[in-house]
Amino acid sequence: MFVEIMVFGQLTEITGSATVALEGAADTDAVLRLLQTRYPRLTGSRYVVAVNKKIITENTKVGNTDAVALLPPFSGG
Amino acid sequence: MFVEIMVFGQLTEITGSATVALEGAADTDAVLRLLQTRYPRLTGSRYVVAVNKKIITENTKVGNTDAVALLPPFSGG
Amino acid sequence: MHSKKNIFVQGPVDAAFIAESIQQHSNKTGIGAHSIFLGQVRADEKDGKKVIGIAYTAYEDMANEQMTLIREAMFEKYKLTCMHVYHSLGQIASGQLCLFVFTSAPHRKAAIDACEETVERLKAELPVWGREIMEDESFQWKINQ
Amino acid sequence: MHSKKNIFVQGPVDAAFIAESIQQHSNKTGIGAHSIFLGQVRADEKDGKKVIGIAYTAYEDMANEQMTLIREAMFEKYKLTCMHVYHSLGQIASGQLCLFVFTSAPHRKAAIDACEETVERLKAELPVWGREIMEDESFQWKINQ
Repeated sequence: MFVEIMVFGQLTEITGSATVALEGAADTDAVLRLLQTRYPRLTGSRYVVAVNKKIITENTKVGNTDAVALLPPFSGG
Repeated sequence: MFVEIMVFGQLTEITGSATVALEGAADTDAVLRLLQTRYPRLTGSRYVVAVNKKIITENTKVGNTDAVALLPPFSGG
Repeated sequence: MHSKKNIFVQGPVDAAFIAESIQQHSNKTGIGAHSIFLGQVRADEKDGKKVIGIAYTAYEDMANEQMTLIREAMFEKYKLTCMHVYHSLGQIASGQLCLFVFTSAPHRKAAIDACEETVERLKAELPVWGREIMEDESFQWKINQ
Repeated sequence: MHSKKNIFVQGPVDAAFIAESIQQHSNKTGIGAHSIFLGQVRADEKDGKKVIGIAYTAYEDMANEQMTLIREAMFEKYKLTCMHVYHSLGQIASGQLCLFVFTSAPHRKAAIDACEETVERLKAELPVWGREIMEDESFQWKINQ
């Protein structure tokens, strides 16, 4: 299972890019585990996860057609 | 004692003009008595009295150097 | 800044004037928020007749003095950078603007609250009168809610 | 009117655009009140360094969808005639405008309350990020209060 993760704001300084490709994650818990292994500084960062443009609050299945995004605290306006 | 009274808004329809000259009124109570005699429709009208650009709430002495005004309910904005 | 200003303009407030007022604040880099209120003459229907405009008159001297007091109270109560108020005199057609209240502050809460409070206070406290002109040229005096 | 709109504009919101938006409401003669909020980039000082601008990025698709929900909630809650929101993307210099919220209604309370609530909600709910650029070209990420 291939998932592309969009990364925004200050989190791009940790990942070094606006998208991260992951292999072998079937749900958002797995996505976060893999990301935190690859980017240890993510563990101490504040963010929420959006799947298909909705913020999720519990573990959610994801596949290669889902838009998964990591959103640090908003600071628009 | 000569006093010139400024009249505004809908009250000008009763007085027919924006200023009314009165003779023989030494305070605002006397001003109002004379005005109501001259313009009986004033009696049924809502207004406040300003002397020197301040709304008064009790009888106030007035002379020919004072700016006396009758102000119907405000409707600016 | 707190001295007596003349808030009255003859005729409607126009959009270009508003743009210019906004533009003039771009060099005040301590400002983070502007709040603007605009009053527009509504084509109300009254007794089956349409309002085509409002003719405004005022006791200008007294209104300007009272507005100075309101302005001072707002600067006292809120952390404002600036505040501007303009009210039309004369006949303003439906769809045109008759009131422009503009507050600016470092932070949004002060700008927003001061703008709203100024609008409420000026409607209640300024000796200004609006005469609604109907399409058949009859009129009736406006009553503020 | 309630379909998904794009709120984002590249670069600052300029005063002429605001004037044009205001002007376009003069034929909506049921409107009695407009409320406008403008966000301006503040030249804050942080750790002794001055902010010279903010670079905005957004998850645009998600932000536009969320803004549609906010807009619908506002029309549901308040008696509004119209509502327009514009947010800048890219680098906005201190003193320039980065946010324009514009509500119009027959009566002032609806316009004022909807404008304020929209500003609060969009700051909390839209996936937009501001990176403050300092005079020495260092930067730090903005934090909303």
